[in-house]
Amino acid sequence: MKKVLDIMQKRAKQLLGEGIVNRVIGWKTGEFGYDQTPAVFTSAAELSSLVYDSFSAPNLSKYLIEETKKEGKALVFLKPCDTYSFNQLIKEHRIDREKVFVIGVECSGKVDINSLKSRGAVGVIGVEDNGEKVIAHTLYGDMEFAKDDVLLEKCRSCKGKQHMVFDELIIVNPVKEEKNDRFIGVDALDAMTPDERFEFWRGQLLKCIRCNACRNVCPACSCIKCVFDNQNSGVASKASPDTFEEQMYHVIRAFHVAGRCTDCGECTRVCPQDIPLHLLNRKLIKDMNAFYGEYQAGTDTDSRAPLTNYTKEDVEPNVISDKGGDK
Amino acid sequence: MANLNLTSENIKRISGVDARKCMRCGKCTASCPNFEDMEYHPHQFVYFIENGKLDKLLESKSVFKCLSCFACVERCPRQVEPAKLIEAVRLTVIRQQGANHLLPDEIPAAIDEEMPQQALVAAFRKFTK
Amino acid sequence: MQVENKEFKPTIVAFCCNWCSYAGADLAGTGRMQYPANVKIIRVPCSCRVNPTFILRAFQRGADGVIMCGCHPGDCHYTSGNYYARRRMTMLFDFLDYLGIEKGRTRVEWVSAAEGARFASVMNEFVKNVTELGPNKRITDLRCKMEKEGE
Amino acid sequence: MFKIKKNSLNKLYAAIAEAQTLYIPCNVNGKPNFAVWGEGADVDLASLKTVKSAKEVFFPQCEDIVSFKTKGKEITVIDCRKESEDFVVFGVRACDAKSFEILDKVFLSDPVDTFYKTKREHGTVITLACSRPEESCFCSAFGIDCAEPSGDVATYFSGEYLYWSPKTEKGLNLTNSLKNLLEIANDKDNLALENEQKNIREITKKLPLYGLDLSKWGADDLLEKFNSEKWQELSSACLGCGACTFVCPTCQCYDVRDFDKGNGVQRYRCWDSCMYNDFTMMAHGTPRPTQMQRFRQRFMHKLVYFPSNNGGEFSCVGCGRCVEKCPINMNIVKVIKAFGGEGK
Amino acid sequence: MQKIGVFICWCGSNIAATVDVKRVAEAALHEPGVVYSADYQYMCSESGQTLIKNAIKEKGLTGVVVCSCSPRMHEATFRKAAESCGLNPYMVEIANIREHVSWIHKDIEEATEKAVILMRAAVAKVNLNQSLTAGKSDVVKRALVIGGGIAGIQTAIDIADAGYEVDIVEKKPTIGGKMSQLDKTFPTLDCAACILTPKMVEAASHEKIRIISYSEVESVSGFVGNFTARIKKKPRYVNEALCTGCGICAEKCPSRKSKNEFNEGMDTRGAVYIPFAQAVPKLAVIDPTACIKFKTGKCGLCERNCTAKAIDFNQKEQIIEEKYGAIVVATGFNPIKLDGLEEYGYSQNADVITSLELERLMNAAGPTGGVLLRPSDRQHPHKIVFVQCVGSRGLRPCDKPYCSKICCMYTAKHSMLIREKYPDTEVYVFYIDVRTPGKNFDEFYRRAVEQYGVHYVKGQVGKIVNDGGKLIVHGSDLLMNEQVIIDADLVVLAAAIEPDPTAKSVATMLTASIDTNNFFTEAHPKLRPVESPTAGVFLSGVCQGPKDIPETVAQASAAAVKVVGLLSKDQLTCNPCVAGSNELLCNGCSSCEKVCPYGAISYITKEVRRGDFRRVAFVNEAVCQGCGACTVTCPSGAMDLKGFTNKQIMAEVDAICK
Repeated sequence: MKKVLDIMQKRAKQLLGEGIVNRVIGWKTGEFGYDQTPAVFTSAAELSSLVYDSFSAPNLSKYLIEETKKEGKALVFLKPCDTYSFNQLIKEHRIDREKVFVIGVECSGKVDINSLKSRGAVGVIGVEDNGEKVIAHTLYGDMEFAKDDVLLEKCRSCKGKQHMVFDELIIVNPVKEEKNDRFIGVDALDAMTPDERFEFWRGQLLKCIRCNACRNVCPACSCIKCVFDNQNSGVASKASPDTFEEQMYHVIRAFHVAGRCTDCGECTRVCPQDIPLHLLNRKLIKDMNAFYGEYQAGTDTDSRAPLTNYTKEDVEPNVISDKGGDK
Repeated sequence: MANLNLTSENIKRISGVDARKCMRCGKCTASCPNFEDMEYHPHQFVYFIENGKLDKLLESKSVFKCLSCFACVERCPRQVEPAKLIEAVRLTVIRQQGANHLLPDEIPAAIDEEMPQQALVAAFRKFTK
Repeated sequence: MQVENKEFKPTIVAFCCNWCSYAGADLAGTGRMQYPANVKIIRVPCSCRVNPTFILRAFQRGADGVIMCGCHPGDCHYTSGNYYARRRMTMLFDFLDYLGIEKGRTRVEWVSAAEGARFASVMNEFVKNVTELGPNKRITDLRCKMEKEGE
Repeated sequence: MFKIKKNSLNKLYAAIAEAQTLYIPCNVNGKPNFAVWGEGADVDLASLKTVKSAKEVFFPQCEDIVSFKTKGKEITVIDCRKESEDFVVFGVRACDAKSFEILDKVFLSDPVDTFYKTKREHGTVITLACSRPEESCFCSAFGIDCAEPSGDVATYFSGEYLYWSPKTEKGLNLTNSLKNLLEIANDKDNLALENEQKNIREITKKLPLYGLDLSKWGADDLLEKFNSEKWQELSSACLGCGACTFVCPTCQCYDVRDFDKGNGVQRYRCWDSCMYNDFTMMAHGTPRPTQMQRFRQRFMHKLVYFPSNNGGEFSCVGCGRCVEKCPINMNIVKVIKAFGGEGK
Repeated sequence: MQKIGVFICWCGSNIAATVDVKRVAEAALHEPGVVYSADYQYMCSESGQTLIKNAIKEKGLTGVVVCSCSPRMHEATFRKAAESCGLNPYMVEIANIREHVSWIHKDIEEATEKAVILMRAAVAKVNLNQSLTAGKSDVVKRALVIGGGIAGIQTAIDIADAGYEVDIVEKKPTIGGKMSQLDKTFPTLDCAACILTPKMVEAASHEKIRIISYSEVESVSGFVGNFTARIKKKPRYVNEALCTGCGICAEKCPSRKSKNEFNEGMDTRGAVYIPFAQAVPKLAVIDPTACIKFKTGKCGLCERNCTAKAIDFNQKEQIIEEKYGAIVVATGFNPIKLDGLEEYGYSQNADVITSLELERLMNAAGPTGGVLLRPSDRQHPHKIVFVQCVGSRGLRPCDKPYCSKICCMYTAKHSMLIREKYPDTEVYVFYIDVRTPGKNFDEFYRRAVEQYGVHYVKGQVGKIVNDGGKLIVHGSDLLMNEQVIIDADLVVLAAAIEPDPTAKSVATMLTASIDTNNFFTEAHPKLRPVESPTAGVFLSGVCQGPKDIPETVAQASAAAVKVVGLLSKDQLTCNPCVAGSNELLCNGCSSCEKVCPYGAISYITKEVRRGDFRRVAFVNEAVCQGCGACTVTCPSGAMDLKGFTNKQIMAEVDAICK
């Protein structure tokens, strides 16, 4: 990982120096070794605080909406999953591709600090990742975890290690593709009775504090003005004074990003209440795959999404009522 | 003959036939292979029952002359199904006769080696119930 | 026989496209075909005009069932509107089911301008199904419900 | 000083809850948050920080203010104000306890917020000393001693016992009502507790954010800070979500909204966030159209405007929730440090 | 805030008998925005409209709600009334309390309650209505007629006579349709060819008419006043410009095995043929499935014998693209296939024929030269049985549920003609009812019975069996209460008629609707019988429903008048209920563009706010038809549909659910 970072810094400095790009978008070191912040670097000196390790989780593609409105070209580092979001934003004309220099960086999965903490790592002041194990240095002693156990949800259900779009790639140790079924969680819910599902979601959504972190981090939620902020939309609201509002917000949001969601998993990562929001979006992806054929937003920049497309032979809505299960 | 109207309604109910669908084309009667032997013909059954004139039908031997071949049902363009009505009238007659059922015990005496099974089944359908 | 006054009468919102289903509803009227008065029809130009938000809104405001009617696939006045609507509603209704909301409360039916009788029978059946499900509790705004019951 | 065996705590909760509502950190669907105690509640006093702070008990995220009932063209106004019933909030950490003082400065000064006031009057605060401070904690920078929290009753875990120390009249009253459950602590207990507190204070000194220097902040140099170029860089990653605001124990901004119920309107207030692009939206638009301006507002308010209006008191208690919850890990500590407030 | 007037129509007793109109009017006054309410017996009447107009003027109304019949009925009426006194017509909304309330509910309490709610929803909507102004679009002064039968011909001639260009697209090599196959026409018994062929010639020689024969419309796009049609012209393998129609090729063609469609397959024709002597255009056509040259590569006899050098084996399919202001559907009918009606044994017995076949057998240009000979042995039939309602008025899958309307009269005609020409023939007609509404129709039927001695038997035929050349017809005589058995020589079946199979695809292409029997639906069954619900598409002839020739011609002319009325305008007022994008909210994401069926959305870069240049959606209002697909696909809610805005629909939802 250190080697990758070295190459990244070298190449970024080079591109800045040659004037091919005038700024670099990457991750900056934090206070505790795990709290990286996306940042814009404009000089070789600043680049010394560029970091790329097991905690470089934030998806940088959404920042390019604003960055490509500015003068000059920006260099951005994208992980494989981030490139899906990037492509989708290109498709929606939200990013000017000409103004971005994309360097794809290898990724072997990012670590979830909350997962370490919930496993008892209190007072973490530094984390080491040797590829297999993650060692947390805490105020109360060191703790060791198997990396697979403490990966972010989005990494446990990784879509793949291939970059969908890039100008250059930095791959030192090619990461092996691992088969995983990202729909396991959805399947488990589908297998429940409707009453159980209702209880599950009511419990989860009840926690929602409407901080909008899921929406604001979502690369598909790139609206200039969100319907929830627009007094004229009829659904505007700032809080969830009623259980209905909780449902409403998440249903509409999931529906608005249906067919556009790249399943980057950021919503679940950022939720302060750990609501498994990916289960909402992934359900829609699963349904669209099942009903209208495999489709993953972000694999290209010109295909039609399932909800802006149709065939005359599409399934009828009664597939749902015929699915069985009462109520 | 307590209440002919009631009986007529009953016949409509057990046969499941809506006699009002008839458009009086007479195709049922035209198709009937046992026309000669029947005093009242399929189209008349439909018309009589629709108008509650049951007495004549109940007295007539025609109900037992119907072959239940279902030609009329097959041919009827309006899906009136006259044979089912006749069947229902027959049933009404039998029920009013009281308990003079043909019992299975009585069969061996009458049985003929050559007799097709279907005839027996048909006999049960017509004469018992 | 004394009929109890307090029997549950669900509120049903029906979205009907102007060209087929609304005309079908008109034909049901012309043919004097009865269906429960709980069904209230909202006319939209095409089934593809029905935003999932409208359906959620209806549930929020106290609807117990929402049915969307459009032209039969292939017969859309705008050629393809109902194909989009079909996908949207399939996804929405499956999603609501996923959240544990009774799927009997939502329905899509294709009713042509000539199918007055079918319109009436569809409505009769839908009202019956929703009545059996009882009042909508899972996807409604309790603030609205309280207001209604406070009346 | 009183004490109660840890394994008897459920009896204590039950006794309190019998007389009044008891709010206490519970694990609800996997996350610790203040919740109303009931039989079988999964009480979680081990987690240092609830997701939402204890302020929610006094200043709920949503609160009805007034409602209007319409019938035809007639409108009836229904007053939603009511006197709060007595309640207890248990397990408040030192930082959150301090935050009530800050909120009091806002809501209890003229004009008094009656909704808040009645809850403050009827609420008894039982604080809990921290035993294992975490890396994101920096309460000491605001002079808070997490081993000795304020409150109506202060409690401390040590060994097999929870120690119970009433500090106010309200606290004494509550203590009296629970007499049969509480034992009186002896000198040995007091000594053990003092040792425990010493330990905690030692740990506090080892925290990475210990000694965070706030001397550059306060009422001075307002314009200089306001016009600093640093804000642009600091805010560049900000998503504009409200996570920091909604977990913050001292954020007190709220929005007033109307909900159309069909036959009337429910007017309620709900937490607002200065990070939102429609914050303080007016007819002409928003006074802070860029995220940088909104970002700056949040920190200028906490570290400059509030102290300049309140005798130098910062509107931050160093609980570190925002440090933990920010999706992109930008936080008040990084801001403080960027302006020269380097720690240690 | 609007000032809304609510008007409740009694519709005589249609509404007032079930809905307490006074209570609805009273309830309306309590609704926000409502300043006036009134009820009246017939709102749509002159005085009802005056009531509305006066209220608009006197009360200064800014919005109107009429609680009446379906908006599909009188929305336009009331909008026009509002417009006449200066109120924007789109400030008028209808609450449908007849079709959706009074006609379907019996309980007054329940119906009134529902009427109040529907009124409330309409008021809630009007409160959010905005004045809409319709745009204009140019009218292409050319009409397309699909189908070249008597209906299409008559419509085309009438339009052309009014001075507009017309194209007739006919899928067969010649125009003329079914009428060209008829021998005589009822009730006057004049010869069909004598009255039809002059019309065909007139159409062909009309300077404003272009006949595109042997062609089919492949696709239609656009909207009223501005349709674009793609017409596929099948190859004839004969150069139309050179062919003189002399018929030498047809004479020389060695292939003789193809069934002659014109004579209902009762004789044969060559692979190259002219459909019939009076065909228009009179051009030869090569049937490549029968042609030896096409099958083996050898032959070419026709090519060698054609003095005009018109044969062209290399001809290819051609696509003609043309713009039209109006389209007339005249796709006509066919007798149904009788294979499913096994009781008549049509497919087993050569001597069981359809009435259309009989027409050919009696026609001088037919396979028998006009002498009535039965097909099996070419003998004179002496006993002929006609069966009516074959496949009509039935509910089985092989039947049609409707009355085919023309059979009673042509059967009377046939029986009369046969009795006249061959008095030694006995003629029986099995009928269920004899339906003869029409001028001189019943007199005609009575003549068949009284003057010509045709035996009309009330009853139907149950089966027909072939017994050594005789057809044993088992029928019933209901009046005699007898089963009758007739040993007939010839049985003629009055087969039901059904819309041409192309109707369905044409309807889809035009987005016009068809009913369950595939007949085109009219915009209104009584008041707009020649228009389809799709603007700019008109109906002519049997494609709309069974008709005889005079009715067809009348409807054809009526359709022509409607077309002429449309084409006489230079510009059309567009539907103002179109989509519009709020630039301040638009992300330019291109979702809406993908779902628009009309290609009405494009993207422009625009300075939305000062210094803020953005890609935003732009709706071409003349092209948008207002379906609303874009509004739902738009994630930011920038796209909305005028007249059916998100807020309006939500207001209706709220009003209904509260």
